[in-house]
Amino acid sequence: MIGEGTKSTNQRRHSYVQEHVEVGFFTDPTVCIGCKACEVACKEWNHVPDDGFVWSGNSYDNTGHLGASTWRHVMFVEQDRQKGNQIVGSHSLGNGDGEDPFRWIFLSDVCKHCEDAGCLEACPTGAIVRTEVGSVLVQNDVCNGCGYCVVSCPFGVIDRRPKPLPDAGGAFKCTFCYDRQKSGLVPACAKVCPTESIVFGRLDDLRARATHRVQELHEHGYDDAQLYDPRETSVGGIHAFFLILGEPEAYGLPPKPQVPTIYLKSAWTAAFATAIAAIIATLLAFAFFS
Amino acid sequence: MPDESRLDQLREEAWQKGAVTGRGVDIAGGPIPRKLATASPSGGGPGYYGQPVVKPPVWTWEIPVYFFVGGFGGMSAVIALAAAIFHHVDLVHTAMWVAAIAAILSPLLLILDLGRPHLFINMLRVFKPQSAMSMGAWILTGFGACVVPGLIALELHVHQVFGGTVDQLLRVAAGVLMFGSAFFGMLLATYTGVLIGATAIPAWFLHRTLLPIHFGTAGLGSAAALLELLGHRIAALNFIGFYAAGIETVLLIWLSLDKHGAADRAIHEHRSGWLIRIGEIFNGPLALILRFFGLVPFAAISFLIGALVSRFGWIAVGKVSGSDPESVFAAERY
Amino acid sequence: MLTTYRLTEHHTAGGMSRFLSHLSELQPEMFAEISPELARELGVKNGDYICIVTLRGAIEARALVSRRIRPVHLNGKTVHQVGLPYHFGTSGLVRGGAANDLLSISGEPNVTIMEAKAAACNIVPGRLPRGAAFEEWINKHVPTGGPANLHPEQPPLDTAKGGENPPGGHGKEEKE
Amino acid sequence: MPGLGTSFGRGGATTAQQDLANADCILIEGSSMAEAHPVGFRWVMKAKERGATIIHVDPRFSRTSALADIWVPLRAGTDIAFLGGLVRHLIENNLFFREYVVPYTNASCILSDEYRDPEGNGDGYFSGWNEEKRAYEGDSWLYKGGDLSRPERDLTLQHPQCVFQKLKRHFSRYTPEMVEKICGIPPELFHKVADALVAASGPKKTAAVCYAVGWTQHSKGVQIIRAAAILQLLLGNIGRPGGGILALRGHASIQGSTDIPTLYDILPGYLTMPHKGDQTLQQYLDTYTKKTGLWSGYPKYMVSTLKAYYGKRATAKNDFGYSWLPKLTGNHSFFEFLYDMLDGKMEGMFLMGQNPAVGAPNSRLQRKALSKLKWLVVRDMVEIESANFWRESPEIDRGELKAEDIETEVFFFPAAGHAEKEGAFTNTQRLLQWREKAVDPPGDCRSEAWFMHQLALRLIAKAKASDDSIDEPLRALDWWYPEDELGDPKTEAVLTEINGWYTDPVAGVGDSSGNESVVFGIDREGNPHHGKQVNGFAELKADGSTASGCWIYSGVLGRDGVNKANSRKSKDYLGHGWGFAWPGDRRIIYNRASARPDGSPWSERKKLVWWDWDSDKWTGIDVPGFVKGKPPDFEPEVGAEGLDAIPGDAPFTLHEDGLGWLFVPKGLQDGPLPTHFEPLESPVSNELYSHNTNPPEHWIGTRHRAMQSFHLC
Repeated sequence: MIGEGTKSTNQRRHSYVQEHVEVGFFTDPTVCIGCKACEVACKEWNHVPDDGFVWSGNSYDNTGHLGASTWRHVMFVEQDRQKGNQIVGSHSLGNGDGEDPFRWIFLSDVCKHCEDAGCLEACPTGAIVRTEVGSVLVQNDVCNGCGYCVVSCPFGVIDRRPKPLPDAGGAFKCTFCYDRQKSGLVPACAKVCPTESIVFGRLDDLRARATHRVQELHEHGYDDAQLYDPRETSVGGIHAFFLILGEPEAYGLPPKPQVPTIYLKSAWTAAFATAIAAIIATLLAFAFFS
Repeated sequence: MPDESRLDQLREEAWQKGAVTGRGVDIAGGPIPRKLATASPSGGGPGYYGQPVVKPPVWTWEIPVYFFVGGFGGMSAVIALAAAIFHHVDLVHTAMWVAAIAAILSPLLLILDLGRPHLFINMLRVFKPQSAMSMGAWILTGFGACVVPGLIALELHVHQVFGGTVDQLLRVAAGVLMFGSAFFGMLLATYTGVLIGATAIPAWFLHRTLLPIHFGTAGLGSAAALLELLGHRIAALNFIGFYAAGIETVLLIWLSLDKHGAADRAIHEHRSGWLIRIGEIFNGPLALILRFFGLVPFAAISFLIGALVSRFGWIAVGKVSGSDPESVFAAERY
Repeated sequence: MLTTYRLTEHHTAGGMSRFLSHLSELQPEMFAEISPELARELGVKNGDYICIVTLRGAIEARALVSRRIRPVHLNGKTVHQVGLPYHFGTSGLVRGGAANDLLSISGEPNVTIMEAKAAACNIVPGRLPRGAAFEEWINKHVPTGGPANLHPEQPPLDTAKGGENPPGGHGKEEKE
Repeated sequence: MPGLGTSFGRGGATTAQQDLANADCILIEGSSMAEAHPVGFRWVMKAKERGATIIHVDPRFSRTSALADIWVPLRAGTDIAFLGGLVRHLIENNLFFREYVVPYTNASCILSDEYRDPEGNGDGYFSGWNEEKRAYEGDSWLYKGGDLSRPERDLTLQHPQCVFQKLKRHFSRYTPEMVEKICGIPPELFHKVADALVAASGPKKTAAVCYAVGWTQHSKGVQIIRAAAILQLLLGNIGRPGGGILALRGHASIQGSTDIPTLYDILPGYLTMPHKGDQTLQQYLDTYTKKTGLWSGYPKYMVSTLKAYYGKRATAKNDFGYSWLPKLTGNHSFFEFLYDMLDGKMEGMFLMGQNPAVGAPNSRLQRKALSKLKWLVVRDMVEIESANFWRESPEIDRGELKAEDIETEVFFFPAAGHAEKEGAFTNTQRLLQWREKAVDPPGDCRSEAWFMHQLALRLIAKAKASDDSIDEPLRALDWWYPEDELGDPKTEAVLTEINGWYTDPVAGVGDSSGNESVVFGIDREGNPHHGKQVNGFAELKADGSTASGCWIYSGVLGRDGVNKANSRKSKDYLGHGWGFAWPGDRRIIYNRASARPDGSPWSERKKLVWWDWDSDKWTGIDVPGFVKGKPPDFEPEVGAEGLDAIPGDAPFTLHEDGLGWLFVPKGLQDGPLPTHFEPLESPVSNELYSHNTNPPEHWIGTRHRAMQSFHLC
C-alpha cells in the first residue's frame, strides 16, 4: 500500500530524563549519506568552535577524528570490497565475486557513552557524571583540565581543548544533548539526520532494532554486516552503538576496547610491592650499614 | 557567543592581511604549499586513514618533571623516617627538607599543567579509589599535609624553640608526621606508575606492573642520589643506590625482552624508545658500574639524569603509542 | 573532460557557506577528483596541487585521487574525467579557485542555459604561478592543437600545427 | 522548464519527494541527490528499505552512488544516448506499458506528412531547419492537419506516420552497443538498468526518475529531460504514486523564481512575456490562447495579472494596462546583458542572491564585465566576490586589472538572512512553505522585500513628480502594500495579491481581522482596496473583475483567510495540510493517470485517485487533477472548447489534446524528439550524426565565441 513505512522515529518528544529511561543512539551506515548535517547541527547547538580549516585528502573527511571540538564525526571509508549486492560500474556484476569491487561507506561516529566509561572512572574531580538517561556527561564548569580522561578513553573520544579556542583547557565530548533531552527534545544530530541513519531512542528498543537490521542486511547480501557494541569486554556495551560493514579497525574503532580500571589491580599491586620493597631496602640499608 | 567572536577575529584578520593565514587556509595561487597530508586513496594508512584510535596524552613537560620530583620527594621521606629510626639526625633534616621542597613543587607543577589551573581545588571534590589521578591528588595532599608540618615540627624541635611539654609534643608530632610522610611518600613515588599504567594507551597498560616498580625504584634511587650529592656520603645511601640501580638494570633487561610487537613498538622503536633506553641505561647499568667503582657522585648524577630522562621517555612513549592505531589494534588482539 | 558538481557542505557560489566556520571546515579547499589512472599518467599523488586549464582560464586545486572517478573507455580510446566542485572563490574563510573560471558561456536553445557539466580541459601538475608570470604560463598550457572533435577511431587531423598536446589525450579543444 | 512543460503541460516536478518512498525503482541521473538534496533523499532511502532498486547514473561515484544498488558511470554529457537506448529497448522488445501508453500519450497520433527525422540522412537535423537563421521552423512537426486539439489517432500504433512508429525509428540506432560506444557503459550494465526499470513498470509497480542541474546545464538540457519524459510515459509512470519525474532544483526556491519568474521571457504563472510584435492585448491573447485544455483560460490569467499590477488603472478601455508592460525586443538573458556590460552598453546592475564573479560560467569574463559597469548594487549577507572583485580577484593579483583603473562604484547593502525575514518559499516539488521571521535583522540588514518595496516607493514618487511619458508604467503601478515598523511590506498582503481577489473593494473593511473573506483590504492611504479573495484560479475572470498575481498559486490564501503555505498539520503521507502545493494543493499532478481509462485504480497497491461511481466524481488520496465531475467515459462534443474539449480519459489537461507528449509537436526550438549530440567541447565526435553539437545553439559562431577565450579582449 502506498505511504507505508514512511513514519519517522526521531521526531517525537519524550520524557526519558524524567522517567530515568536508558537511551542510546543507533547509527546505521547503510543509510548514511555522508551529508555531515549531524556534525554541523552538533556544533551549532552546542556552540562548538571550528578547529581549523585543513584539507586532509582523506576522501571527503576533513575533520579527522572525534575530539574536543568535534563531537560528531562522519567517516568516509573507501574500500576495495563489495557492499551487499551493489553493482559498481562494470565491475562486480551479478555475483558477489566481482574482480574489482569498490565501496564507499559513511559512518557518523560519536561518543559511545560506555556502560563502564573510562573517562568517568578516571575523572578526579567528579566533573564527569552519569545522567538519568545513562549517558556520560562532562560538567564543563567543574572540569579543571587535568587531561586524565583523555588517556583513559578506550575510544579516543574525549580531548582537552587547546588554546586559543573558546573555553580552552577543559575536556569536551558529546553531551548526548543532555540539555535538549531534559526538555524532551531529541539530540540535535539525530534530529537533523535526513535518512535516520542516526536513530535515538530507548536503549532496549534500539538494540532490538539493530539486531533486526543486521538480520535484514544479511538476507540482502550484506554478509559482513555486524553490530559494534562491545558487550563482552570490560566496557560492558555502549549506549551509542553502530552497525558496521567489515572489521571495526577500518572505522578506527578498537576491536576489543577495555575500560582501563581493569588494569588497576595489577598496577596497584606492583606499586605496593615496590613501596614495601623500598621501605625494607631502606631499613635494611640503615640497619646494616650504619 | 564564543564562536562568533572567533569568526570576527578571522574576518578581521582576513580584512587586514587579505588572507587568513592561520591553520590551513590557502589562498588561490599562494606561493608556499602547506605541509601535505600524506594519505593514499582507498583508505591509505592503517585503520581509518591512520587516524589515532585512542587519544595520546595532552601532558607537557610539567608531568614528567612532576613524576621525577614526586619520586625523589616521596622516597626522601621514606629515607628520612629510616634515618630517624637509626638516628642519622643530619640526614633526617636534609631528607625532610628535600621532601618538603618536593611537596611544594609537585602541586605547582601539576597545577601548571592543568587546562584550567584556577580550578585545581576541584581535585579534592571527590575521593575516587578507581581513579589513580584522584588517589594521586589525595596522596599528594596527604604527603604535603605531613611533610610540611613535620618539617616545621622537626625544625622547632631541633632548634629547641619551645621548651618543656611543648617541645615534647613537637617531638612526638614530628615523629608521627614523618611516619605519615613516609607512608604517603612511598605511595607518591609509586602511584604515578599506576596513573599511566591504568590507561588506554597500549604501551603503557601493557607495562602496568613494570611502571610502578620503575617509578618507585627510580624515586628511591633519586632520593638517595640527591642526598648523597648534598653531602651525605654514607654507606646506607650507597646501598640504596646499589639496590635501585640494580633493580633498574633488571627492569631494563625485562623491558628489552618483554616485547609485544606492534602493540608497544613505541618503547622499542622511534625516538621515544631511545629516550627510555638512554634513561634506563643511565639509572641502571651505568649508575651501577660507576657506583661499583666507587665513583659515587658520578653514579648519583647518572642515576638522576636517567630517572628524569626515562620519565620524559615514558610520556613520549605514551604520545607515540596513543597516536599509533596499529598499536591499539595489536594490543587488543594480543 | 571536466564535469562540475556541488558538495553537500557548501551552497552554490559559497556566499552562504564559505563565510561560516562550521561549514568551511568540512570542505576547506578547492580540490579536483581524478582517477588513480590519470594520477599515474600525470605523476601526481593524492594531495598534490594540479592546475586545470581551459580556453577561458586556469585554476589550481588539490588532487583528490580516488577510484570514485574512472576513465571511460570508448572504442579503445580512454577519456579521462575530472570532477570539480563549484563553491570556491577569493573571499571568505576558505578560498580556492572557482570552477566557473573554466566554463564557457553557451546557450541552450530553449532556455539559454550554459553547459556546465561537460567541457574539455588540460591538466598541469603543480601550482599556478601568481602575478604576471601567469600570462606566460597559461599561453604555454592552454589546450591547443587538437581538432574540435577528435574521433576515437581517427588519427588527429592536424597535430603538427598547434602547441603541445595535452598529456594523456584528455582534453582536445578548438581555438578560434 | 520546457522539458517537463512540453511533455506533460506543467513546468514542475510531477510528484512530491515523500512519494519517492512508494517507488519500486528510482533512477537518479544528472543529480547527486544525496549530496545536493540530502533531506529529500530520506524518501529514497525509505524506498530502498522497502525493497526498491536505486540506480545512479553519473560520471562520478558520488555519495548518491555509494547508497545506490547500481552505479552506472557514463561519460559526462551523453545522457540522451543512454536514455535513448532505454527507450529503444522498451520499444523493440515490446516492454512498454501498452495499456497506459495507448490511451494517455500521443503515441497514436498521426503526424504531418512533411515531418522528417534526422535518421534519414544522419546529419542530426529534423525537418524545418533554416540554415540562415540557424533555427528551426517547426510547422512540419505538427499533427496531421495542424490542429493540436483533435488529433487523428491510430490506437493500434501501426500507422507509419503515427508518433509511435516515428519514435521507434528515431531511436532505432540507440542500441546497447551504441550506448557503449558513446557513453562507455558496457551492455551488460545497460541491461541491468533496463531490467530494473521494466520490472518496476506496470499496473502494480512504478518507477521514479530524479534529476537536477546535471541534466539542465547542458547544451541540450531540455532534450535530456524530454528523453526521461518519454521513458516515463512509455513505462506508464506519470501521475501515479511512486512514479513521476522529480526535478530537483539547483537552488533554494528556484521553482518559486520560475513560477513568479526572475526570468526575462515569462510572466508569473508561465504566461508569455509579450514580444515587440504583440501590439494589443487582443493580438497577444490570440497568439497565446489555446482553444482547448487549461490554457484556453489564458485571457483570464493574463487580465487578472494585469489587474494585480495596475489595480484600478487597468480598465477594459486601456487594454488593462497592457501597453505599460515592457515588450521583448530580443534575447535579454543574463548572458546577453553580460555582453552589453562588456561593450559598455549597460551602466548599472543590481545583484541580489547572485555571485557571478565566481558563480557564473566564465567568471573571468564576468569579473571583467563587472569592472566596466558604472555602478553596481550588491545585496548579500557577506561581502561576496562580486562586491570586492575590484580589490581581490585573480585578475588584480595578476595585474591584468588594476583596482585604481576600475571605475565601477559598488554599493553594498547588507541583507537579512532567512530567519530574519518572512515570506513564502517554493521548494523543488512546487510546495509553498511560509516562514515566519524569528528575529529582526541586525543593524542595517534588510530583507529583499524591504529593498524592492522601498526602491519602488522612491521610484514611483520620482515618476509621479515627472511628466515624462516613459515613466507612465511606473506611475500606473498599484503599489498599495501595507508596511510594518521596519518598513518591510507585509508579505502576507503580497501573498494575498498572488492568490487573487475580486477587484471591487468591500466598504467598511477595517483591518485584516475584520472580515475573514477579505484580508489586508486596506491600502496605504487607508482606503478599501479590494474585495474577497478567490478560492482558486477557476474563479478568475477576463473582464477585470478579478486580480491575481500568479494564477497557478491561486488558492494559497483563499476566502477562509488561512495562509495555507503556513499550515503545518500534515494529514497524510503526501503532506496535505502542510504547506500548499500548486496547482490547487495537488501533490502528484496529472493524477488522473493513476486510474485506468475506465476510472478504476490500476491496482490496489498503486491506488491514488479514482472515479467513484456512487457519488459520480473523482476522489482519492490526492486532490484529483481533473474536472471533478467529468466521468471517465466522457466524450467531448465536436467543436467544444476549453476543458470541455478534453475527454474523460485524457489526464494531461494543459495540453490541447489532453495527452502526454512522447513527441512534442510545438514548443521546442531544437526538435520534437531528443537527439544525441556531443557537448560543445568534446574530445570525441558524434557517433550517430555527422553534426557534432546541438544545431540551434545561441551565440555559437558569433563574436562571443571568440570573447570566451582566455584573452579578455
